Amino acid sequence: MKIGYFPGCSLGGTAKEFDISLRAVMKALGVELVEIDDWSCCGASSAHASSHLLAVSLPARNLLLAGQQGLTEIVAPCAACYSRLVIAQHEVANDAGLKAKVERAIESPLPAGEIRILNVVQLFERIGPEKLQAAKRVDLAGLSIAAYYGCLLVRPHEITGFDDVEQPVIMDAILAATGARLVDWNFKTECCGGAHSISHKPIVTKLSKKILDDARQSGANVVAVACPMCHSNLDMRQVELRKEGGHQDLPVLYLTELLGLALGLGRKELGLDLHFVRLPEQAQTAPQENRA
Amino acid sequence: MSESNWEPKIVAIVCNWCTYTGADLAGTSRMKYQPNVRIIKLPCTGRIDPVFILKAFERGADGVLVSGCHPGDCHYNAGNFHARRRWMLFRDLLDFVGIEPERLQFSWVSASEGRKWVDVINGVTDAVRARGPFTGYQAINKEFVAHE
Amino acid sequence: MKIGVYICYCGENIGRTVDCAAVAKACAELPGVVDSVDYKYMCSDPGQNIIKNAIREKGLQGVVVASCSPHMHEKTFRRACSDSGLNPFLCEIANLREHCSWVHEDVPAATRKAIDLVRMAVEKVKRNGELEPIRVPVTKRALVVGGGIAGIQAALDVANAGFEVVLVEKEPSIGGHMSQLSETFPTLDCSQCILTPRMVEVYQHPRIKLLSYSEVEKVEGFIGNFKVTIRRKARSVIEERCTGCGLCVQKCPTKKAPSEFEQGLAKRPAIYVPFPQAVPNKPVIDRNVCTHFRTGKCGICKKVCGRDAIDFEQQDQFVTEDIGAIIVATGYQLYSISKKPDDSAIKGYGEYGYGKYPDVIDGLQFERIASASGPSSGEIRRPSDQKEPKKVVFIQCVGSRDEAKGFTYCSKICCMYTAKHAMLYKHKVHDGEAYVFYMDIRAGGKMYEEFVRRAIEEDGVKYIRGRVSRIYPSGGKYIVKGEDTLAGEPIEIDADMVVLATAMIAQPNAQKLAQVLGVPYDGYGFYQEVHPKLRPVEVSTAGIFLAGACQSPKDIPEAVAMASAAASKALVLFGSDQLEREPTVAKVNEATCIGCFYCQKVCAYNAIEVKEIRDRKGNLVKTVASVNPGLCQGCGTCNATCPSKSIELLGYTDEQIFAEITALG
Amino acid sequence: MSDLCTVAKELLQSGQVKLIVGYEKGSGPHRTRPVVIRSAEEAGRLVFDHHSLNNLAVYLTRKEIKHEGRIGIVAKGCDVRAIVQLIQEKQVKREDVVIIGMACDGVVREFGLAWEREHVAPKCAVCDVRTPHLYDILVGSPAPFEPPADSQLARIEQLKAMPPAERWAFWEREFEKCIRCYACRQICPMCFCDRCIADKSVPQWLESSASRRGNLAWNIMRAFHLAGRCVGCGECDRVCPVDIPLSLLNREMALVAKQEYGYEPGRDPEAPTLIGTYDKDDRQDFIQ
Repeated sequence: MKIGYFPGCSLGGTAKEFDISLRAVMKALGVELVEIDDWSCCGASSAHASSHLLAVSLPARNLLLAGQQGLTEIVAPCAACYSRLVIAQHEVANDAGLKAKVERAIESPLPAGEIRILNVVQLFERIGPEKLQAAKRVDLAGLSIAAYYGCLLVRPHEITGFDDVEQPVIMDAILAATGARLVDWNFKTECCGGAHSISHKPIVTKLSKKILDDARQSGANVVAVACPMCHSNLDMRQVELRKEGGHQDLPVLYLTELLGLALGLGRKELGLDLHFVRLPEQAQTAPQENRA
Repeated sequence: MSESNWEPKIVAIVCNWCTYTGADLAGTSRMKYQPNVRIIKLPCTGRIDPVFILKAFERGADGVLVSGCHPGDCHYNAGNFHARRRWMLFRDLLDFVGIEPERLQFSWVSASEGRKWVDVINGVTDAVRARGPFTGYQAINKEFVAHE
Repeated sequence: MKIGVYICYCGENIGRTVDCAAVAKACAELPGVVDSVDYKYMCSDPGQNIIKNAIREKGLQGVVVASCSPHMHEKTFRRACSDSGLNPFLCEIANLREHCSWVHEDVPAATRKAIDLVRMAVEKVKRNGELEPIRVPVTKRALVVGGGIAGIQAALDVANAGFEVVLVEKEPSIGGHMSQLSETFPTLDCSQCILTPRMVEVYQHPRIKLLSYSEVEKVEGFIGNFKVTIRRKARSVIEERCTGCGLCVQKCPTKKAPSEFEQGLAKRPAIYVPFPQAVPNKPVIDRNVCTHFRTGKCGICKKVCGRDAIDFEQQDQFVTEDIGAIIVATGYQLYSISKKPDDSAIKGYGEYGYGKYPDVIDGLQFERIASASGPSSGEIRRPSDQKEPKKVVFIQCVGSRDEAKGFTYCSKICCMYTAKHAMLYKHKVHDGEAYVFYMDIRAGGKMYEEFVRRAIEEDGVKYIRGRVSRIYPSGGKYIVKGEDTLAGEPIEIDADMVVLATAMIAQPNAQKLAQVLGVPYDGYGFYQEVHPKLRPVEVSTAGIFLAGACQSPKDIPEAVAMASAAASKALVLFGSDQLEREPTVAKVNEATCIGCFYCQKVCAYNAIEVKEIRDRKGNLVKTVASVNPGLCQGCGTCNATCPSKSIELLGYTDEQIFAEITALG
Repeated sequence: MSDLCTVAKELLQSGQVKLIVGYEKGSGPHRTRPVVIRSAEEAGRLVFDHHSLNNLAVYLTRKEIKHEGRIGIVAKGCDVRAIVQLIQEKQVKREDVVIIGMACDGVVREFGLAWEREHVAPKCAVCDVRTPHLYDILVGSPAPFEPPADSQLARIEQLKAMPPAERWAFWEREFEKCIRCYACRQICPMCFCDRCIADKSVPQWLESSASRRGNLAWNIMRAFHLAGRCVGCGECDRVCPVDIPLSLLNREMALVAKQEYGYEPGRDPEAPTLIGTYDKDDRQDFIQ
């Protein structure tokens, strides 16, 4: 199996461990990731606030490159990149006028066939839980996972056509293959504060705390995410929360890291040491303390 | 009629309950449309035999419109569903023997869609006018007219 | 042929755009036309007399009136013809007004078109046949399907007019949803107090045959002459023997089944009467939970019954009834948002936690909680811990008016019953707080708006305009997160209980029953009336009428009014011994019919029957189609489908249509 | 073909069938002709080879033999499809017919042609019933067979690529040849009407003279009446004395039926017919 790879900027920076763990897990599962050559910014967070044409043209250029490089499916692990790519694809497909403008902007006609864009959850859905199950080396019975989807992964439903918008379940189903327990909790799609991380830190801290508190109260000892923005908010803001006092650390791991652990990969191979809140050694197989 | 002021002859075969009544509504609303159409009323689109369409062409129609109730609105529950299948096949067949699709058109016009009726009829009339006289059929009609 | 053509000016309506005199002149030349007259108002008495006199004096064999739409005056002119001895079906209308003068401006073009239209009608009428109305006898007996308030009302009205009624109810008791309600808006009178006398009246009525715990299985025949097969589900209790003493119910050791009547808020035994005022007051055994049916043991009910009324061996029975008119009053159900509906377009409201959180309930459950006969005897208690909730949030439009996740339509009754719920709550819990999330308040109805104002102004119910995004439990409470769109800010309420006004939807088996009855339904499974304004209780299948919420969401007064309307439609039918039907029905040419039965496949009315043709010795010669004229509605789909053209729709025969088309050239 | 003869003999001897419709040797090389046998002694006359061209299903609806009793029929897979469609259309009762299914290695397109690759009938190119899909008795098993290219489809595509006017001209030329002999109708197992619309005079359904206009109407309506019913046996093509490519029209209708409705006639005796049924979601983008 061969899949195109659009890392986006986060996976080279704050979400380096997402990149590391994704590559490691794909290698372990025998999936070949082909990074799109000469990929560029997807335009997330700033382009669509300044120019609609730019916001569509940037992802369109990357889709063009993928098509030229013979890729029919690509994975965009960052939820924001995923969102920009699928929205751009949807818009040009449904608006011939816009398509013409975009093609002028990127100086090339867009490829005729549609490229299938996957987020990381869809990627594992595509690979299939059976394959994960078969490749499992370690049972993560010690973990109770709160799967956190955030806002971008499943929305807007008309475009993503993926999972239930308010009560998504597919990430839970994938993580169930690790042997861990998935907790039923309330804030699967609650806002983490997203891009306000830098500009409005107190708000983000407050929102993140609510999510983490609910996850813990629901019996989770780890939160799974599939978005660099969610991760940085939920993980990094715990530093402030510690200062406020009364906070109990709750590790936040990428979906790929948790799956990597189940596949028997080492903590280093998965970048687990790059987090602010570390998953305690052996936590995954330790008996659970707060199993509800 | 000379070539320059040729006007297309349009036959509309419609159902009584939706399209005929929709055309009535266009009238009571005093909407205006081109006078080329002659309406043939049947109880239901289910009653429309494709041979009616051929007969219309044989009688010099340059275009035929077939129109009935929207799916689900059929006065007789399902007449238009049966008709829709027949139309799909018949339309393809006529296309396959070289009759331009503009000459045979289909629409759903409900009893409340007087405006749509006007738009459809004007659209069909304009499209057929743009195609010109149905010379293909006229040529084979001519031979027959000579016999009559 | 002697055809008369009569061209109407319709004052100036036709005359302004069509040169009527020229049309009359041109038409006089048409072959077969012996009289061609133009007149100011053909539909007036003098106008009609022109036609009548001509028929008599000139011996006309066909009449064409060129006037307004046939939908307007076809009946008038047909009557004029038959008054002077001409078969009314030998009259055709050319539509010069709606289809010509009103829609065109160019006089020569409109006049040319008018002549064409008359010529087509003349050619058609030459080929019209004399048709006689079809007369069929009427069985003066009504079937009412559904024993809720609408069905009860309809049954009583028909029976009180002196006709027999068969009332079929699928549940063990009649009463429907209304029997579950606490008080009713806007008067706050007790629902059961006004309903139960009606239920008893039904039971005691000499002309009403009540078949409870029964379902309609099959409907054959046609208006005035239906044959209906009804399945009487095995009750396991012999109704004739049971006295309703209730000993079996008391002694039944299995008491853990969720009560349907209490909406799962209380338990009932395996043998049960749905509620104390049930009609008939005869128990039924729920075979899925009964120990005897599960293990073969127990049988206590049979032992304690002094009348030997328990029959474990009872089977479903089928009874057939001759019926003239059917009133469908099958009601509604509430959209259960806990389950993912089959329709993938409906996304549900998982974020509200209905079915997951015990204190998030729907409107009918609140009715039971507020009802004096309910599980908490009318005291407001929340299901999880039976504590009195001090803060209750009511959410309107859960599933209604929600294109994204539910249904596009308005359920109509929720604004009112939510106001009622909040009001009842405030009356019973004086220190409690009631919040209502709404989109709009729709309180059209006598004393309705005043009722809502009372809830807000006198009882202090807090109305918040906005939607709720999520409900989640926290510390024994439920956090209701929403938006106050008037204040423009997010809002969180820590409620003790949440009541969802979920959408009113069609019954789960509505479509199946519709197919049995031959009733059309809309995209939501609600039954479809013929005309939304002018024929609101009739369906396209003649002899079947609609009452209540099976047609669309309705409150009690509307359901009752509709029931009486449906009953009166049935009574109109019963007013005559025979009924006349339009003779435009299909007819088979048995000589050429090949028996492929494509006509049967396309007939939506089961009007095509199989007929065997035998020779004198009784040997089968061939099998052909045959039309039951009582069932045929005259759509003509069979005519177009028949490969050998051996079935024809009278009034629209191929010959007539060909003549019309030929007249074009 | 001793197998076929044995089977036929047994069927007639045991009285399971009253008669058998099959093929016998024709009046020259590379020819067969239909034969009806009524006794076991005649069983030896039956043959089956690459020249068993006729679709014998056409005889099942013939009044002359229909009432004699149970009929045995020798049928290739393509012929069986016609029998199945006749069952679907209530013209034949399954229990009234014993199908002797013949494993088929292909047939030639016309009598008199030797079995060579360039002589293979066009229908064999797309045949997927070389072992019939329905039978009471199966005779033989198909030998390896490399089907020729689908020339019919290629011609259809070629026609569709033309501008409408050229297509019209093509069919005009073809239909002009029609002499209204109705051989296409007589040979077609699906044309079972007692009175064909072409013979209907009150009102006249189609112009009966061999005029250009009447010929167009007849050929269009013939194809339309077979839409969703024609099983593609190609007999109309074979018998047309003026070589009108009739089966192109039939095949085009079959392509639409398959593509739009996933329907193939003559596959399943229990299946509903294409016309006479509908799906609420049938395609309607061509309707305004």
